[in-house]
Amino acid sequence: APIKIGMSMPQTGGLAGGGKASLLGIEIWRDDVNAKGGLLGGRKVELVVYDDKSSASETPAIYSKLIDIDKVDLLFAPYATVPTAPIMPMVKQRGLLLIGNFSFQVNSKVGHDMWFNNAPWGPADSWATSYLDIGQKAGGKSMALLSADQEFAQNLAKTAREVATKRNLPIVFDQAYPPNTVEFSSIIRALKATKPDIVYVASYPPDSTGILRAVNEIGIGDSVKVFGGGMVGLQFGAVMENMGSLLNGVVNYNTWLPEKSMYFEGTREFFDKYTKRAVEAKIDPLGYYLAPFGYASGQLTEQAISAVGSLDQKALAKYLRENTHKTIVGPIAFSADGERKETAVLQAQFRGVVDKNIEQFRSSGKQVILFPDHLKSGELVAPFEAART
Amino acid sequence: MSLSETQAPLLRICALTKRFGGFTALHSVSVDIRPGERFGLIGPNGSGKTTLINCISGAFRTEPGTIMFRDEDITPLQPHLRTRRGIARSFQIPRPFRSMTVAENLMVALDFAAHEHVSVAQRRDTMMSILDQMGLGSKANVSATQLSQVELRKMELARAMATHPKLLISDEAMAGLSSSEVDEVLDLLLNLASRDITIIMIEHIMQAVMRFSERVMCLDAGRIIAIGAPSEVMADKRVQEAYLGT
Amino acid sequence: MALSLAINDLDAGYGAVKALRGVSLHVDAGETVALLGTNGNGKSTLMKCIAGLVRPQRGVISLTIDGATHDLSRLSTEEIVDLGVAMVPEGRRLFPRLTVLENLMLGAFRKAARRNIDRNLAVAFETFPVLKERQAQLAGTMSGGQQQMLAIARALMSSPRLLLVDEPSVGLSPLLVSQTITKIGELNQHLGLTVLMAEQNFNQAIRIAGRGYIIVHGEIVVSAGSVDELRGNDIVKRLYLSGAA
Amino acid sequence: MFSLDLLLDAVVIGVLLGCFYGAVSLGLSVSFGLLDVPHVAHPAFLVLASYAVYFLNENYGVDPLVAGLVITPIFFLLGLTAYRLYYETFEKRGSDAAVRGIAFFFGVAFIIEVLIILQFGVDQRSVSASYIGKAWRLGDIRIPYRLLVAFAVATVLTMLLTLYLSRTFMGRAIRAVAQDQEALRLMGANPIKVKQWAFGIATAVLGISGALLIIVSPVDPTLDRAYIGRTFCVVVMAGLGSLGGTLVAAIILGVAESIVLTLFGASWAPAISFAMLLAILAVRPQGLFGRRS
Amino acid sequence: MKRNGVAFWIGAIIFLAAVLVMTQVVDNQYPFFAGYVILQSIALAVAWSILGGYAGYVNFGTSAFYGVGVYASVFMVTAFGAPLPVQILTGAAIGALMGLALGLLTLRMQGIFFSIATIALTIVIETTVTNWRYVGGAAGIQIQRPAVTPPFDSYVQMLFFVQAVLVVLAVAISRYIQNSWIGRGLQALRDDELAAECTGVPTLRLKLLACVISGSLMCAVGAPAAMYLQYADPGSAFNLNYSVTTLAMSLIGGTAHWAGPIIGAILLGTTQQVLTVTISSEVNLLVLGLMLVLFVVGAPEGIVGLIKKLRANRKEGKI
Ligand SMILES: Nc1ncnc2c1ncn2[C@@H]1O[C@H](COP(=O)(O)OP(=O)(O)OP(=O)(O)O)[C@@H](O)[C@H]1O
Ligand SMILES: Nc1ncnc2c1ncn2[C@@H]1O[C@H](COP(=O)(O)OP(=O)(O)OP(=O)(O)O)[C@@H](O)[C@H]1O
Ligand SMILES: CC(C)C[C@H](N)C(=O)O
Ligand SMILES: [Mg+2]
Ligand SMILES: [Mg+2]
Repeated sequence: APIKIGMSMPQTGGLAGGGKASLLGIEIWRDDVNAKGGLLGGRKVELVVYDDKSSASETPAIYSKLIDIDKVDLLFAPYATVPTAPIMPMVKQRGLLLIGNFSFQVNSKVGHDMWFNNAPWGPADSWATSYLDIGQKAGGKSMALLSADQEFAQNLAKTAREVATKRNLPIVFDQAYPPNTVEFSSIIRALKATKPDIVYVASYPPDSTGILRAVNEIGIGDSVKVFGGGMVGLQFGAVMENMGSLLNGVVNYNTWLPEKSMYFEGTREFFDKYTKRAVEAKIDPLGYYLAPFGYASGQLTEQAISAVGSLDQKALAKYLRENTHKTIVGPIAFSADGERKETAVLQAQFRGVVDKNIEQFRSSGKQVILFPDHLKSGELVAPFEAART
Repeated sequence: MSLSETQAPLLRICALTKRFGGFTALHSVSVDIRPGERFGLIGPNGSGKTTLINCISGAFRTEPGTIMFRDEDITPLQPHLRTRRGIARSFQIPRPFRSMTVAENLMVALDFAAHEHVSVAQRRDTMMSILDQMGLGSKANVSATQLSQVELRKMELARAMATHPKLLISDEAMAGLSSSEVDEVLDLLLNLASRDITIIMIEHIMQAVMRFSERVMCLDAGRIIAIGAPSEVMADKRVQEAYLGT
Repeated sequence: MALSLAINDLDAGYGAVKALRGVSLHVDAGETVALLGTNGNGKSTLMKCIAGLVRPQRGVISLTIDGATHDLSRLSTEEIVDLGVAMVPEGRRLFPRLTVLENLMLGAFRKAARRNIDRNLAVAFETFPVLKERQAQLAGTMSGGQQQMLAIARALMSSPRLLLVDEPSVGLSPLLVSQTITKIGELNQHLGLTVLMAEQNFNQAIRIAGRGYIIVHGEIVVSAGSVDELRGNDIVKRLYLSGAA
Repeated sequence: MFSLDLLLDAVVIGVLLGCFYGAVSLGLSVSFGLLDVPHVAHPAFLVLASYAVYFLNENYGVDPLVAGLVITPIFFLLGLTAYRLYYETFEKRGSDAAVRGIAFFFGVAFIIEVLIILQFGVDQRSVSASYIGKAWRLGDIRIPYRLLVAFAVATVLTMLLTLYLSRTFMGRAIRAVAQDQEALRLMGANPIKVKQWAFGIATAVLGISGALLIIVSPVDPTLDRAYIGRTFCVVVMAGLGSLGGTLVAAIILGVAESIVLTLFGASWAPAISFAMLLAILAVRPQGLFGRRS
Repeated sequence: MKRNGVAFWIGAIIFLAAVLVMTQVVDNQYPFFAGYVILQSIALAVAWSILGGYAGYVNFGTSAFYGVGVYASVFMVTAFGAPLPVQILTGAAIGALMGLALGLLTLRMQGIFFSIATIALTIVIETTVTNWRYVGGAAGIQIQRPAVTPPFDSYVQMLFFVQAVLVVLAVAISRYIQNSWIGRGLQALRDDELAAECTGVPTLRLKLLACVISGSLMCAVGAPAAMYLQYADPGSAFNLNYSVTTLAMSLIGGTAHWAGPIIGAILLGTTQQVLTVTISSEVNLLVLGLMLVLFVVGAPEGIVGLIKKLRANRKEGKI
């Protein structure tokens, strides 16, 4: 019998873009494993995937179906926090292993000890810490915070506030803009008027574009040393291609980039396969952001199953917790809460990007990694205005 | 007559004014209607007759002016409360409940405005007798959308009657009827009046107004230009000029 | 400038309801013909058949204009209107949220009428001065009688050659009834307009009508060749001349 | 945080943003405001137009505005067909058309969404043009060219449509058709053809509106949902069928939104502007420029 | 009428008994998870059509009521650790107040203006909740379930039963309204409000009544969802989908009869549940879209109307 892995994945609605890319990563892993002859002595891996429409209200029923009807052997979480949150209590209550998929701090309240997130987040505040480090090193003395009024961005904003307070960094501007905001000119103008040194933006895909455009049109002022931080969307091929040179200078978080330091065993092969299949499936042709981590989810499982030699959930969890795992996104080790022991979130600066060319992003140097130190591939160019040309 | 003159009025309209934007449709109209009276209301087109009815029935809010009904100030009351107090009206341009049959149209009135509690069967009887009187008996179970214009107007009147009014206002219910039909409806109204129902009748059909009314009032451009016995009003020069054209 | 209407053995109705049975009548060029009958007998249905708003189940409605004959029962309302037929429908059927003037302008929609807008508008305003005063008022807020005037004026805006009028006097004050009837008579005389008029106000109707039909339960029961013949008819006496005659 | 400068800036941007809202609502002002077709798929057509513009821009480098003009005739035909379909399958049968129509058009909107996804995928798309990403300096104020384009398009479109609807016979027929179809027949106009024509125009306008949408901000297949509230509110606030009113209402909405974004808590912007709509409707239930009978 | 009433209540009791038995004998959890969602749809559709069907006031704000129900529970749990019945009652009470506010809107607005006002109201409320940090704000909030009350052995089974009770309640109310003077009054005011007033129908009071009942039911239906999901975020709680599908369910079923929304909700709700775990891709949405179009076109009076017509045809054929 095959080994069934069940999950829901947003394939329609706001999170569909990420969901589809992530799923493709997982599917590539499945095909690789099966090509190698499967697991546990020849059992093929089969995925059972349902669309959760990017909504929290769909996932409880879906996971109940996966567990009680489909009787899957293992569970993966859907991409992102919102659909994942409602199933956390359920898997905890039933004592099931769950491989997380880019959700943010969903386990902090639930405290499930069989949860392992594939995302490189690490401790909750590491993200803000690394960005503010960069900003302060560049001479930043004040911070402006612009965030989307949505789940994930608000979590980022919260940690940023905490870190700033701890460091006595004054927050001169702090606004949450509503979803579906069309025009950012007014907000950027107001932000600019506060003359901040560091601008931390926690935004969602459509807004990231709008914000960058407005920054380009309205200007952001010479005071700004660094701009960016938590802009979701600037990792997606379609967005990057379209923004083109507007991206230059922005320092933003990332998960994987085609810099030398980021290639591990299997990484290159993975992207070869991905690129081919993504075009057919009309999803993100680059797929740096989520797809390799989907693959890594599979690798984690694969290694745990091979080591334990069974599908015993407790044993698998124990193995995952206690070991460091080799994946195409680098070695992964988990801390007690199921997040990465150390953050592997990159902060990278866009450089020398030209318009209308998606292929340019495949070469190194377009996004120079500034953090973490062991992956660093260049130095920050500041102030922001200077880095733009 | 002398008796009714000393009686307190059933309806007292006091200095009623109604404006639409800059246009004044009624200029400080005052009039008393006595209990049991048959009151004819005439006036050229656009003189404010329907507007006055709308103010009495509560469809329009009046700005200055008060309306007293049986010694109660009903000016602040909503239309349905006025209906329950006993004021019923028909609409000049018919407003049936389109999703209902003719019978159901009347049932609404019986359900909501009828004063005493009666059984469903009794209500059905009342309804059928009203419909028969109006010559709509055969149309009871027909959808209101299938009536001809005149039938619709008859249904308007029937529905108003079904509310058991003390004051019935008929807004051109006879328009478009042949004179024999006019006579039928007139008999009906006279019959109602004989049962102590006060009736205000708006009509342009002079024969009907003359036959029906004890008193006639003529409006012109929102002002009362004549009021009194039918023959007096008809003889009034201003009425002849503005209205009759003779 | 010859126009005549001939209806032959017409049946019409609404679903199960039969409203017209074997109706035949004719209106010759320049005539004014009255259609009498108490309510619910099918006058409006007949008018609607001529205007193409109701499809007859059987029979022919032929309109002959300048020698050419058209079977109206096969044409759509738009085509019929284009031939120069205008109707004042019962219940006015105005466009309540358009102004008086906009309603009138719509009356001139048909191509042949667009040239004569100024002239027709002048006629309309002269006939019903209140319309001129209230040009900018929304039609739906006009009084009942004012709306009736607007409906008549609107029909005239299309420079019709055959005018179908369904109870023009409904809701008009006595003064206006006679003015309106007179006006229709004038149009008939001066413009050679052919008129078919359903009207309950018998005394007014015969002021301008040359002859008339009486319709009872969907059938033409009397076809009177002259006004006197109409007056002398028993049915007419019973229906229209009782009491107040 | 308050300064006169910022306020002025917010007002200017707000007016322009309002023009943009007006432009994307214009078609609806015709199809819904005048024809009484409860066209909740209007924003879906809008997004479809954006994707069409994107397609032309991406593959043939056509300027988005030009692309918008190019697809206008196609959208006109699309409108004709869409109305025909709506009429044949639906309107012809009468029966409380408004409510059912809403369900019908939601269905249509979903179908369009899926078709876009199947063709273009779920990623967001945008276009490039020389005027996107640049701003015009006016003293201290900088105005993005994108918004100026929106301003120009909105005013020109509104003017043309208003003229068309008030000065031509067809235009007047379009304004009358929803009020009494049979009476319109008696004027010699075929109400179905009038409606179809009007729907064609309403949809054709969407061609250009769609271009504006993708010029102003990137689009994704489900963006239409965000615009249902906005466009319908603009049309209703204006008073059904008043095109000039649509523009004014949209500008009021835009300015309110912009001022709140700039000077107060940005996250309160939607609440404020829609609360304002409620307030306006409470005072004038027929909308700002609505006719009431 | 009387006999019908007895039959209805016997049916309702059998239904509740069956649900209860099901929670006791069925071990598999999935039927309860999926069933809960379907029952929720039924209750929402029935509640919606009290105002939208009988009175003809099309409320686009189902999601607002549902969402407020969810957040009423979230608040009661966060602030007082309130038990489920209290959550539901709070939801119902707040829903009644919201319904009252909505009813006041009908004072001034009719037809489509009213519908648009409900959209505006939804956005205002959602924005307010989004800015209300105490219940998690935009970031959402996770909630802990308390222990389950016997005789149920899982919380979702209990919620399933509770939702079934709400369905019966909603249907009973809706049915009562349809068959009483309230129903006739609502129908009259739907046709012509002024004429109804002048015929003695207290339109405002009836509208308020319909709004309050409909609103309070919709909020009550939303309330247990907080415990069902153990998580709430404004985006999901105020999802436009609730408004659209509720409307669609009522129309597909038919609004003229109380059974219409039930049939529509069962049909559409079940289809959606099945699609979610079968086709499960954007094609899912396509099917929903096609269903909407086809049903609205093919059964203009809803399924109930279709059945009526078929029956009438059969009768005619026989005679
Ligand atoms: N809502 C409104 N807005 C503007 N003017 C109005 C409105 N309603 C009525 N009017 C005007 O008020 C005047 C009085 O109208 P009303 O309907 O009372 O006349 P009426 O005496 O009933 O006439 P008729 O005999 O023709 O029915 C008319 O000139 C009419 O145009
Ligand atoms: N749309 C309809 N559907 C069904 N029956 C109708 C419809 N319109 C009219 N009828 C019926 O057809 C018959 C003839 O109606 P019609 O309107 O032609 O009468 P009429 O002579 O014009 O009467 P009136 O004097 O009332 O205007 C009436 O019995 C009427 O009830
Ligand atoms: C956009 C991504 C970073 C997703 C995010 N982690 C979320 O949970 O919503
Ligand atoms: Mg009047
Ligand atoms: Mg008639």
